[in-house]
Amino acid sequence: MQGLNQPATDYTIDELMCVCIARQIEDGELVVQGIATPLVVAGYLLARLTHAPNIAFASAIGQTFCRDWAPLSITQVEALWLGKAMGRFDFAQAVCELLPTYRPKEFFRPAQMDAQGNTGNVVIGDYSSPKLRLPGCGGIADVTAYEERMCFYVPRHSRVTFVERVDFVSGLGVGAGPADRPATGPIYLITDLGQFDFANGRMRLISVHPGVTVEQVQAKTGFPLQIAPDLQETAPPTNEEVRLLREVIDPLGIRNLERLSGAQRRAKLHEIIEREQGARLGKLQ
Amino acid sequence: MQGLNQPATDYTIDELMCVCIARQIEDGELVVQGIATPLVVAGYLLARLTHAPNIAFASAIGQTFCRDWAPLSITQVEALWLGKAMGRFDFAQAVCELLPTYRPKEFFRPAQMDAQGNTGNVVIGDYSSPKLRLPGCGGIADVTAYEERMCFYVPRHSRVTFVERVDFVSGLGVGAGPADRPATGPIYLITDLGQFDFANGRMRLISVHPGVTVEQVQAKTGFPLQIAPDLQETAPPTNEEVRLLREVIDPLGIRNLERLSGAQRRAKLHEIIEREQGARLGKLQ
Amino acid sequence: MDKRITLTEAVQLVRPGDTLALGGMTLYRRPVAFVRELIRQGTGDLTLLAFTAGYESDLLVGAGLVKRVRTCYFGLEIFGLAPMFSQRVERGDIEVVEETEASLAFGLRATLAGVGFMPGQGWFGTDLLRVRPDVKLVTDPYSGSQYVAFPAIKPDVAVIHAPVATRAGDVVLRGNLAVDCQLAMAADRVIITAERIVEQPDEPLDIIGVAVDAVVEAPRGAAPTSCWPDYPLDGAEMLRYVEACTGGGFDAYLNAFLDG
Amino acid sequence: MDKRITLTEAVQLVRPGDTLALGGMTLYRRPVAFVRELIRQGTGDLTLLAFTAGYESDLLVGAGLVKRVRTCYFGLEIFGLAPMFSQRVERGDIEVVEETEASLAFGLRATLAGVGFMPGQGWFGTDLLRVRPDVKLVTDPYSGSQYVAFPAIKPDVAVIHAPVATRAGDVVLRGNLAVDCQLAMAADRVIITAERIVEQPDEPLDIIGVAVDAVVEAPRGAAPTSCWPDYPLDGAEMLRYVEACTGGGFDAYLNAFLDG
Repeated sequence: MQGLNQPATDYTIDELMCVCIARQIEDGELVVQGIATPLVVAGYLLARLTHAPNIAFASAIGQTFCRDWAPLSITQVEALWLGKAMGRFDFAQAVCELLPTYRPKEFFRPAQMDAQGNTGNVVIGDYSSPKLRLPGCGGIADVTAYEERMCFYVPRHSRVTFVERVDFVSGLGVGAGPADRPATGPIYLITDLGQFDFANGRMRLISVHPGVTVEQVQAKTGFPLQIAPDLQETAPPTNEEVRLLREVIDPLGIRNLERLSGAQRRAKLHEIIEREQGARLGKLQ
Repeated sequence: MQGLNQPATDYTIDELMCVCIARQIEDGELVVQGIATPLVVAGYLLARLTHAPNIAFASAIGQTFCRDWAPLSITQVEALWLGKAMGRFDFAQAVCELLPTYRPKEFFRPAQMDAQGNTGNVVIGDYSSPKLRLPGCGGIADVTAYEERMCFYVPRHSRVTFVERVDFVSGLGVGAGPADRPATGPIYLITDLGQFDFANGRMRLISVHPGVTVEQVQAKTGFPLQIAPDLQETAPPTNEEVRLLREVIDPLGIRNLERLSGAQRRAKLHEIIEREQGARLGKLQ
Repeated sequence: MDKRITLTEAVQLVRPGDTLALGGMTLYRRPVAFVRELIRQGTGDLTLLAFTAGYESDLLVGAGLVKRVRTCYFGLEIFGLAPMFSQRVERGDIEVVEETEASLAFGLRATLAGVGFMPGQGWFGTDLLRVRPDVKLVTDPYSGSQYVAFPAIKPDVAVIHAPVATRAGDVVLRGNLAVDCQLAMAADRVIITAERIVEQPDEPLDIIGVAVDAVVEAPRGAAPTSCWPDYPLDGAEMLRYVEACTGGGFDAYLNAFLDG
Repeated sequence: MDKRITLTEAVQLVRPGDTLALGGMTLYRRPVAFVRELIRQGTGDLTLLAFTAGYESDLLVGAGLVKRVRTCYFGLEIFGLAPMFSQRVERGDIEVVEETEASLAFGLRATLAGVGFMPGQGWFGTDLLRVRPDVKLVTDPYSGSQYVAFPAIKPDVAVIHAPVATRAGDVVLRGNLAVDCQLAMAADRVIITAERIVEQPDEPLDIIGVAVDAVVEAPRGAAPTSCWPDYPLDGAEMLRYVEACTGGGFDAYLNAFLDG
């Protein structure tokens, strides 16, 4: 049997991303979950169950504070966010007061991002006749104006996301915004290929995931990449981290949905929802 | 035995004021109690127990909604406002949202008032070296800007309160404020001498309390009074109203404190607090 | 103070051309029963206002009753894009008034405070200002900094589904409040659909009757979205909806929905 | 994440010249134990900020530690004027920065939103603007109307008494919130004094630990003001205070208070 804290050899890329997210969390922090971001929550919970037992959670769904947790779920999220809430607020308070004041850590998923970290979540293509209408930017246009520790994640690194020019900017990159209070832009980005910072004001590769080459990352990025002089290979998960993710935090594999699209995602959703329903009916009996 | 709905012959002036306040309340309204205004609360409760069973209460102390009620108290107000609260808010929500939106009915007590209904609750005398520093205006300077149904009450009608010129205006009278949204000013005023409106833009006597003459009211008012052409005598309380006030709503006579000052008020306070403490200890045993 | 009316009557409080605000959050506590009756009655030309818009709003858009959408997120969470919304915007069939969390929250707060705007830190430097030329800037008289002046937002009608309400319109929402309390305060007409109507709620109120014009008893009135803890999100139904629309079957889905 | 310290240590977080915000409302849930220790340590030159100021604030003013007061109400409710406040203002010994409910509430909200001001309907036409020349106007870019731009308010320290807190600074206030949550969010340093410290509160939180720097266990720390439902307002003590001051006996009262 392998040691708990030994590097795992059997892990998937979504698990590595969760681990990287977890490593960004400091104990005692307030962390926020946006809409439909199970990969991020799995990372938060991994931090909660390892090095950061004192973090507090807030979620867009529910608008509560929690210190307790529950395994990932699709149809039962309210059992956690409302059922185990320690305090409650509303979204106006969240937006107008809590977010600008507490500056909680949150990981946002951009539909497009340029080298400076400007992001777009409104449309792909020309705004007036878009190729693809997206859900919208939620609060990214608001938060990037003041947040100095913006974190992003991209489950599928490609030239669809990383573009020379964002079609419709709905999140501020480095130095954007009003002259007297320019935006910091992102400080951290994790994708399925590597980790990035924006230390020089442009997206910079600081580690490649095991088995990924710099050339592969560059090929999937629509602008010239900066490479950190001390480029690392991303440290793999430990055996215990993989076990926690698979057995404790997310037995249904919900975290992986963000890596899938179209028919693949729907097939996985069918499977998860059936299992959740089964578990619920089992509990009711 | 006298009929319940017959005019009472045995009543005090504070009771008549409570009855007049109660008559201003419509069923279903939201009414608000300010700080240290027992005369007003007694009036609200009288309305609640007679013609307006569906009113909702909010109170500066507690910042809650209540539909239930309890007899007047000095040291046990939280038992009602917090213990029986149906919903809770905070004072920022109250000021920034609830008051300007719901425009609840409230009765304010001015330290000074002029003929146009401008009021002062900050100082008596010159601001920079005041004769008397008062607690402050709370929110009167805010609410008079938009409230179109401002009600006031004055427990002791005198030239100290009704002045030619308010020393420091902290509440807007008729037509004061910005040109594009002039204040309505008060619509109703009750004192221990009579009832008033501001129908012509100036304080106007519309009823004198039984036994009070117009000349007496004018003598105690520091500016020429307008008199309504159809001046009435204030209808006295009914026997039932007096009974409710004395036996049900305010057995300790807290409502009368606002009519007293100095040593008299302190003596009455001693008596009330001893009785409240006795009742509480009795309950605990 | 009995404000109960039927669902049919409640829908008649919405007039063609209204700005209609729907309560709840993404796939949770949405006024689906109300939307069903609204589509049956066919009241159209609506501006749809929602903090986040989901299944219920996509049905309204697909049914052709919406000419304009104001929201900061229109989608089905992990189930993907809102298919009819994305399709109709791509076709140019509906107008989008781009909003963000801050423009909606500050805009509603401005209405509640009785002022024309509230200043916020966001938006500056994004393309939002380009497609919202109606949104203006304001200068902080203290620092000289410029902020976006988020304009006041006032819905004509707000419809909010609640687990518990009284006849008088006192409402318990239990959380996941989104901006429901603000919508109920800001709207001209406020309709509550409720799982059950009780004499005296034993939980804290979120909305008081003073704000409410009509109360409709509507058991399972949020399904297939959730009404916690009475029933959870019906994930299978969300999938069924997405798959129907993916296959071009929105109309058939809608017909079956209206028979439901 | 254990933020517990002693009352003596907590008072050392206040520095001469600070803007000190006190939580609670008039005669309810005021941080009296903290005020006692503050007077003992003699930290002065303070700007006292309170939504409403009562007994606890009058002691601070009487003790000579306050150079400036910011509040919309300073008094003892039905017990009358705050004797030392009124006396010291009449003598010209302390400065008053006139506030109202709106200037305090919008001013705190401005700080929390990260902007320099919030616009409100009030004040225009009153003498408040005359004695607050620092308060400026702002023009609504939509209607052209002028509003008062209530400036952002940021306390250096906020001290709030709570019935229940955890070591990590999660706090239950139970109502009569005044602007305590806003003060805890806006202040640089936040001190909670609590009747009791528990592992896990079984009531909804009002303030989360993220906002809190220090937690002090202080049973009966609000007395003689109330801490509902643990103990009520001590009305007899309020009378004793008023009568002492009326007879010129503040100093004797204060000495006895400090021995308490």
